[in-house]
Amino acid sequence: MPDLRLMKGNEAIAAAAIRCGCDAYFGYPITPQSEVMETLMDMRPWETTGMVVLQAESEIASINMVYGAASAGKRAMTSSSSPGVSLMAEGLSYLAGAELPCLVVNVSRGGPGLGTIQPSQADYFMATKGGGHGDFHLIVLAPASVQEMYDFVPLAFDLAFTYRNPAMILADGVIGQMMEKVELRPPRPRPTDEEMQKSVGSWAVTGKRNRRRNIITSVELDPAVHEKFNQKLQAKYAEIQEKEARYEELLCSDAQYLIVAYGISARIGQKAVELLRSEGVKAGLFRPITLYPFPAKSLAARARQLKGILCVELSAGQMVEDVRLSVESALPVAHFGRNGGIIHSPNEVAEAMKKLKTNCE
Amino acid sequence: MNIEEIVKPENLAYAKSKTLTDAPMHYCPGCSHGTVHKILAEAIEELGIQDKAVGIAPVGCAVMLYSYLDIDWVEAAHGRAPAVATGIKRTNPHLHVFAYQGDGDLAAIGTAEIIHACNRGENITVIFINNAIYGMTGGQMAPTTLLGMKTATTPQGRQANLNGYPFKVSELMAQLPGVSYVTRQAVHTPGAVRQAKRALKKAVEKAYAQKGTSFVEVVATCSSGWKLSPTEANRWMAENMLPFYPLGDLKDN
Amino acid sequence: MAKVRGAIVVDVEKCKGCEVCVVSCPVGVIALAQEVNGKGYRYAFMHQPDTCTGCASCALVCPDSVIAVYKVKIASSETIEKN
Amino acid sequence: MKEEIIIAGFGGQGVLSMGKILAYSGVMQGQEVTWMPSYGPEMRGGTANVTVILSRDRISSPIIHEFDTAIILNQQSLDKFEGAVKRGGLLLYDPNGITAPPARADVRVCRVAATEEAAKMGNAKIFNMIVLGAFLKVKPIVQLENVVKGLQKSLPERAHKLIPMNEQAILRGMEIVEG
Repeated sequence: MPDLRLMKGNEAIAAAAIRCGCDAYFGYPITPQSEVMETLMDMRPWETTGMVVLQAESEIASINMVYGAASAGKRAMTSSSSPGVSLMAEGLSYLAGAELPCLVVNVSRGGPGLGTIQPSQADYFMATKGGGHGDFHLIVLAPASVQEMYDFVPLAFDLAFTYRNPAMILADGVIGQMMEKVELRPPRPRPTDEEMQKSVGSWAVTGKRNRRRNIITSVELDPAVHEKFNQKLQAKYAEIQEKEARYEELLCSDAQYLIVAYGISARIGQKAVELLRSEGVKAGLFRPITLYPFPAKSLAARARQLKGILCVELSAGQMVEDVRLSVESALPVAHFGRNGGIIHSPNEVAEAMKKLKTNCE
Repeated sequence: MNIEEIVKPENLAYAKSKTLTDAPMHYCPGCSHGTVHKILAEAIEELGIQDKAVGIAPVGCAVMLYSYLDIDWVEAAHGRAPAVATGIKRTNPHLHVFAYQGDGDLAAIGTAEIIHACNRGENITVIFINNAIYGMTGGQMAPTTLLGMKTATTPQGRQANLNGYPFKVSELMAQLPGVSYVTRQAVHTPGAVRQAKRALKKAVEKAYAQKGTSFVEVVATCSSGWKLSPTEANRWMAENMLPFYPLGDLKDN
Repeated sequence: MAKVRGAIVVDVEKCKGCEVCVVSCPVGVIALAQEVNGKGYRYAFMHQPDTCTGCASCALVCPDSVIAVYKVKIASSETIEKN
Repeated sequence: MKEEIIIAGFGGQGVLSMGKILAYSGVMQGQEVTWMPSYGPEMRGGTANVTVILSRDRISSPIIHEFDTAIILNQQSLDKFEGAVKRGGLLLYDPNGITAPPARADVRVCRVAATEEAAKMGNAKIFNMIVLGAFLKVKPIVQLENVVKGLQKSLPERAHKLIPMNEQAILRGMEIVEG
């Protein structure tokens, strides 16, 4: 019998962290994701798995605590929402520069500035194009259900450790706040010290017993050496792009018009596809699951049969740029999205698609 | 008895700590950083904790600190060493964790992180180098710059109404219940160096014994920033800094 | 006269000639050389080796840890002979 | 089977927890569910509403603007959601505090005097369970045994002794619903 629960997306993040062997969570409250730390504090994992949970004094401190724990090879995470993630930009750059694995969850809200606590998807640029200084990328996963909020926690850690790169779960206020059925996966224990030595002993700061000392740093004063390091990073990103792009297609086999959307917009887009199909429009849904790497090749392959693409985001149009790059402007790509905390309705999306269809014919 | 007869391995009375690497230090002549690195290395060696010590290097002149001590190191973002140390220590209670910070790193950009790490009573040792100036960026005002002291950004001397007051960090830290040991030391004379090393060892032992945070301020010189020779800088420090930042233990619980 | 004889060995190439050792020596053993090392610094050396007691004050304050100190206890008979 | 429901009232009426118990009952009955609240400052003493969807199949959008059922617990919410009930859908309301009763003729309108009944039963907290009972009488989309299982899963152990009382309130709601 699967262990089924009804959970908020934020609660699922917390439950998954404990059950997948996360070593530490450091965070600072911000709506709409405060339930992550509240749930962790309520579940007291330090008494069971030994996971550390600490409320930091700021998002800046949180990400640097993550940096510290990650330096020691631990599976460390934080969660926040848009303005808090802005504060973490420096830390993310350091993590990427020091090639440290970690998980950052962004349950995003509307900006710019203090903006609104209502849902938004306006952090796509920040998440996928760096989110800090220097040439780096985060591995970005975009859950569209509470089950995926749960499942992407272990997945993000696995990817982060495989590539020694920070990973982000980019959610939104809807996915964080809504409840859905979640199947709790079998628990994965935290790695033992021996397992840790084996997996991260070559680089993590665990005390230099029986080995040369390890140094975690991102500073390099010799430009020639630093260029080589940057090239190594870029080679890593190229490998990630090659191997890790994930996406989902719904009703695409005969589709002429495609909605491309992630997260909550994909759920709304799916409903819009249902509405359009009921009116005889051959619509389908392409849902990027990884936003970085963006599933460009698969989208381009699908685009060959299409007449038009509608990119649906809760923003003024961010992912649409990657969609256009992917299909190299071979067909019309329009954007539809509400912002400022307003969530588009399935009807609005369907109407926008019909308008695009008219323009394409 | 000639020198050759004295200089024999069996007569060696004092040598560079084995915990120091052979890398030549990049600091200016006479810089206090080197002396503090040395006593930190000696303290680690004498306590026998080289294999379970992790240091956090700051941003500032000591950014390359990890080159000089043969232990595991993490280089932190500017001001964030106490948060990084928290992350390491909380997930690895068996390690000795040191955060090494200058006055800009600790007392300006990283004020929130140091106060909260200390207030939580993280079981770490903080080494705070206070030379009242920003050395690496070229001698600008620090939070701890004395009133009247000339720096690149206070060319007429620090004025309270314009630049605020010098910040007595150790006095502030001593107020926090999470901190068990606060001491202010210097390394400008042989006696001061001996005393500072004793304080450092005590700080490390207390933090490891989970008494809370140990906070060791070292009043230091910056001869380049102060535009004095190293020996003049030591003298200036004794005459001007120490009356305002008096040496000794401020708290020892 | 001293019952203890000392000597220092300076790692000349790493010495930066800061002079902190010079002023710290209680018996005035050390001075800066007239010539410079590879970096261009006038390095520390034993200007008056006979008075060194091996107290290590110089080495303690040396920021660059370039001074090694050696020390021998001299038997009283030898001291007398020398006298 | 698919039921799209809005429950709307003011903070403190147990709107969100009623939705949660309904959703948990769906999980226990093997259905797909979503529960999507309004959140933010408006929750602090103001109106509160939650969208609950129960479905045999994977649910697409948790955000919807038309509902099979609206469960309405104050006038403000009635004003806001009366027009959002699908033709042929259900509008269930508590007449307490309602000054302009629903006027739609193309939906089924039911009443449950839950505030009054809860007062009679001497426990204001079971108000929302009376309303839930009324709803389940009109649309038996989950079985009572699964509601009880849902309560067991969603309530902390220490509150399990309250389950029989909640069950009683649900049964009472089933009895007193009108229309």
